[in-house]
Amino acid sequence: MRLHEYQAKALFAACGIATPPGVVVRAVEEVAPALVTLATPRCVVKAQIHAGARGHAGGVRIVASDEVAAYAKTILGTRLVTSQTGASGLPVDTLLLEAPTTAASELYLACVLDRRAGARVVLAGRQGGMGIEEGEKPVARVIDTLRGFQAYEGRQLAREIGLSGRAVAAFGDVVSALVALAVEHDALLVEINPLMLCEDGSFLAADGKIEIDDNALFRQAALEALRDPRQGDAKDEEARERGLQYISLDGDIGCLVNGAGLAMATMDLIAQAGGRPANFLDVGGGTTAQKVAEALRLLARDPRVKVVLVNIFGGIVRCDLIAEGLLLAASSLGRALPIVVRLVGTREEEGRRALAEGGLLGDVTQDLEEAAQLAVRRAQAA
Amino acid sequence: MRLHEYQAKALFAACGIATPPGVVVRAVEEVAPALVTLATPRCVVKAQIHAGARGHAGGVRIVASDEVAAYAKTILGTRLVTSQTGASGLPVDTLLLEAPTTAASELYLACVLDRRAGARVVLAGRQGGMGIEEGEKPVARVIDTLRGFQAYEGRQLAREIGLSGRAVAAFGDVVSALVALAVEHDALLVEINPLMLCEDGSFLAADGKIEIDDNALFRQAALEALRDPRQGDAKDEEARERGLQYISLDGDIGCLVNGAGLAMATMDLIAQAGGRPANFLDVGGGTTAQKVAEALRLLARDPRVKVVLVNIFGGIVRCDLIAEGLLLAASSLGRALPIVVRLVGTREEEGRRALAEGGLLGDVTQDLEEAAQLAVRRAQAA
Amino acid sequence: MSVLIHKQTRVLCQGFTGKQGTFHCQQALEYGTDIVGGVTPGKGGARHLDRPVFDTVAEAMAAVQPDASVIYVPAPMAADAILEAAAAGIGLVVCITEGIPAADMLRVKALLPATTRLIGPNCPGIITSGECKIGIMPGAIHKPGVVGIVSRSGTLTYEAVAQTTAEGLGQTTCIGIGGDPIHGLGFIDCLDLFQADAATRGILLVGEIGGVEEEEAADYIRHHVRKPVVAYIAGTTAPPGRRMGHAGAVIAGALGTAEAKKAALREAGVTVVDSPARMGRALAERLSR
Amino acid sequence: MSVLIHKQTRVLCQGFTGKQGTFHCQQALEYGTDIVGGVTPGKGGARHLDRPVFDTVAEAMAAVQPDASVIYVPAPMAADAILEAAAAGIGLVVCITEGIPAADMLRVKALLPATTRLIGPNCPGIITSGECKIGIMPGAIHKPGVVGIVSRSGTLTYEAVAQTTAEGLGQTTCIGIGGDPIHGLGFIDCLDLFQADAATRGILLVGEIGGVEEEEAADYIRHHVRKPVVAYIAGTTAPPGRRMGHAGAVIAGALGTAEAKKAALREAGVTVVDSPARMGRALAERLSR
Repeated sequence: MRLHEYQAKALFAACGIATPPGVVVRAVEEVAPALVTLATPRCVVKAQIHAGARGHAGGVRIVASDEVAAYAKTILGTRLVTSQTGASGLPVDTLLLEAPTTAASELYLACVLDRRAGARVVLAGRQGGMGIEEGEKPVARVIDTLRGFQAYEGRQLAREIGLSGRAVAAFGDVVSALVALAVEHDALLVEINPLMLCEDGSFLAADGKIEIDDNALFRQAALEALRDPRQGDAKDEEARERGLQYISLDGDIGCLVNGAGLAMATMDLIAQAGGRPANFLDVGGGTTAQKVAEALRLLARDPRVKVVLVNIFGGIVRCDLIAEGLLLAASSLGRALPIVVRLVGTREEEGRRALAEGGLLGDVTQDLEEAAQLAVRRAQAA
Repeated sequence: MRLHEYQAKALFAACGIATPPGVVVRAVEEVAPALVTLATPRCVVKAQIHAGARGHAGGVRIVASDEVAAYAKTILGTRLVTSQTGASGLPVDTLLLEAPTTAASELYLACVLDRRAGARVVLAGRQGGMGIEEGEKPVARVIDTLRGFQAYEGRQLAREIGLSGRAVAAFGDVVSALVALAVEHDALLVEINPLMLCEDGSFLAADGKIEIDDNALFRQAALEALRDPRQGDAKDEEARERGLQYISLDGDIGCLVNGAGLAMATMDLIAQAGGRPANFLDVGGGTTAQKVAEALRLLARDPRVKVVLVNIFGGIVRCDLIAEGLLLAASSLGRALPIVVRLVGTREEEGRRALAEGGLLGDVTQDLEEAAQLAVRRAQAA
Repeated sequence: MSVLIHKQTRVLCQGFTGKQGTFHCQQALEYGTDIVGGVTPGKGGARHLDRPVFDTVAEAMAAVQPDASVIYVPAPMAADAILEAAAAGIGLVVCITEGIPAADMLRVKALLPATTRLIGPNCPGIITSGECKIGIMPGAIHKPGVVGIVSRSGTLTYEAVAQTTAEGLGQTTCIGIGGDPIHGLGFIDCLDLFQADAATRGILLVGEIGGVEEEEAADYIRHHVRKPVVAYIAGTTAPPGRRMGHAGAVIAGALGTAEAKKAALREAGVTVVDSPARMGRALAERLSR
Repeated sequence: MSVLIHKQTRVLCQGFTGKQGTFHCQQALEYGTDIVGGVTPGKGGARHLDRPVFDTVAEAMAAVQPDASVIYVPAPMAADAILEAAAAGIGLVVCITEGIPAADMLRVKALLPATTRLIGPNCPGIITSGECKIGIMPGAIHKPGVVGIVSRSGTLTYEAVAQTTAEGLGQTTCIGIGGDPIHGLGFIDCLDLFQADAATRGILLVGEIGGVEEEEAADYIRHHVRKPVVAYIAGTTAPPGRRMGHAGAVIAGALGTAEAKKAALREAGVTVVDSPARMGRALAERLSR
């Protein structure tokens, strides 16, 4: 689960990492009081969306304070498209207004869960900001899970990236706080970019990105409240609530598959056959007829979907139950939607028989590649 | 720093360890509303003092609810003497009223900082309550500081002390919570005795004792607020605030010493010479004239003190500064108080000369044993 | 021959009396797996599926000496279950549970003794065809044979199994290493086991986007594996930055793409198929050369 | 001869530019200690007491190769300073700081590599008479000689030193192990060092109430120490349950009383004096036998 910049900064501030003075507004009327609080002649207006590269896309702008309200009016309620959002962009419901800050230099700092190291890793770079991609690679330090991160390691990192004077201890404090934040909040990623080094050797987190481990939300109840469902695809969110793994894609062939690997493989096969999947959807290993029905209805509500490809390898899941779920939903989809079904594994005979008897209008096959090809043909024909 | 039972129970409850329903009252008028909340025909009234063995001393009593107010009136504002308080007892300012609970059995559970193991240790015993002293020894499990305490170890402990059924997992949960509490709050000791095993296999912390590491209070700000200075000797508390290490004892010879070891040794010497020290007082290694003066005034305000024995080995501390401090205070003690001074080490000549020139009325010697003997004689003569 | 488990492997189940544990242990028993007992705290002393139930793994260890343990404990307590099994001295722990917090798995990684091998979590388990099934895979599609299968995916593994069965090759052992970013046995561990197993003639590796384990496996194959290897990598069409179901299946920047993995494997002499329908056929061809 | 430190020992100071660090390093330099530099984060590159200042111990290690480090860092950061010194490879760390949280010291204990010896915290330090002074003890009372002194107390150690100097015995090395419950070198470590040191003819052990280290030392002496040992235990008259200044000086139940310690030491052949004024005399008598 991703947090907004303003949410990340609130967590930073709570653990002692300084952030620029800022106020959150969600409506134009909130701008005036916010500016009274900020008391700044010029103001940084930052659109709060779950994607980066906002600067280039006009999502971050410095304007004179008396122009903030007018600017907020133009951007609130719109969708911002950046190089990371996809074509439809993300809704701008919230703005973070900040007093501008000046920095001696901009650094990069992050704590990430590194699968290769099997540990958290601190990344610290002398060149932050938008130059992080091109600049020299950040220094990486693996955190021993049991030993933890020691304060002196933060000061060593400061020296390794060339800091001196007051910035040494100050940077050490920021790193220690960042690591503690990641550990305490089950964050897969905590990033400060840029981390501004001020003239007096202190630091300011000028931007922040936090990604929380979804699997740990059961013990991070306070963070669950920070979820902004509007930043995700509505169908993604609906699927999440129903326990389905769903990701919206750009094509027209709806996929209903059991297992994440098989779901990806199904997308690959559709592409190889010349088609485009509308989604990734994994109904899960221990799925039920009810869940399959809900998944089919979810796909049918997507107007882009011209055909649904059902690809099930029944292992623990019985094919007859899958058939039951499909039949449950197929009668009430509200529109004619071709369905291609590939149903193999446990009780596949019974499943296919049930589909036939239930009168499901669709192609049924046991062959994986043929199923994909059929779906592509149906989509092209539709 | 010790916490009261009701404070310990609040921490227990916050970390998921169940406690009996209870309400704190500090005045008789608070009893009636508390009883409304508790809604119990009989009520356990527990005097909140910083000492154990309250049961035998009448500090814990079960009374009918309509008699609680009358009983509270008799005990609030008194001093309770138990086998652990010393003769003057401790003030009863607070009562914890609880609904009585019944237990299938009473267990013992604690997490202590064990100096020998160099680690925290969990102690779990099948026999808790007042029988803990006589019963079979609790099972001890050393917690590896880096690995931490694993939940399954709590269940193993449950089995080791003979629990079965629902109590196994429930006990494991209590132990894990207890250890987490000790670690999070820098507790040197967290004890639940008795830990009541209920018929349904759940547990209730019927009494609780927590001792916080004074050295860690700088990072336990919330706990510092739980300090009850009235439970300590008033002079102890005053000394603590002035950065002096002071402990009240029963004798009549006031001791003013630098260094904890030497302070204990001074007490030992007084006892060997047939006298009784009125206190332990360590003015510290890096003491100042001001601190010495305050220490002397503190001793002089104790009416039991008939003579003061000053025993200083000047190392980093210069004897002339010690002398200055003594002279600073001696003129304004408000009463004639014999002072025996043993002053050796750095600048001892200058120190003794200053004392002589300053006209401090007292015996000055370099001999450790002679100083103690002189002090005892002066006390006997006073 | 086979790797890690066989007919004589004595299997314990943690989370034995729960719905998942019960169902899959029944299936495993039907397959012929020697399940010797189970653990459910609070139910010690009872019997379940005609096997003894214990409160702790330590007690089970003392009573029934399991060689392996399979874990169906819910995610919040699953890491603790893994550590309990390891502490009791069990040599092979198979964790089926999905949704374990990554931080818990970091701790497991750090605490797991060298004497305990972990498979999973978030995996179908491990099966030696016709001998011992530990996990949730459908037993019926497996046939004793010559292919060693190692996979990050669940159902896609079943495809691989079904195809090698259909080709008449059959399997020695099939290991699902799981889709989580922090997990136990990896591709290299399994390749090493299959290389050393006399009965395994060819290896099928099923990878997916995310991480660099396939690339590392390619490097290992080049230097240490002399048996034919066929691979399929799922997620060629997956968009970057999105988690494709598995917590570990995400392309981060230029890292973890299917193309990079395929290229690395091909360079190491692995036959990489672009279609998941052609894994079995490709291996049959390699083995018939 | 001496133990742990000598004329050639190169000493670093952590918390070098602070008030405590400055004062005691001046004293140590006057005593002849070879202080080679200091560490104060943020002051790297400066000079202090005519010695170089570094931001980190690692940098100091690379530049001036210290053998030992003395720590005057405030209590909240002191444990980190100890670990920094150890991580940089310093073999002897002397922590003077008092008031370190016990939990921090547990972590230090758990993390300290076997290659680093820790003295303290909450101790006066260590001094080899006439050669090297690391800590806050008054140098003037020390005279080169034959007695090894190990003590849990500060000023009481000075008594022991002054008495052995007055008796004409002098000292080889005097080690204050500190008054905290969780600390570095213990009595046994020091007894072992003194037993092995040819120049040390007799040992003076200054203990106090609390814990069982004196009892364990008694057991060790009985089996391993062949030199005369004299001991004094402070706190015979201390009331149980109260912390006597030192965090570690508390009698808990029947554990840690002065009487128990004295009895154990006497049984091990140690001459235990009841008066702190008689430590030097008693050792002189033992040595003249």
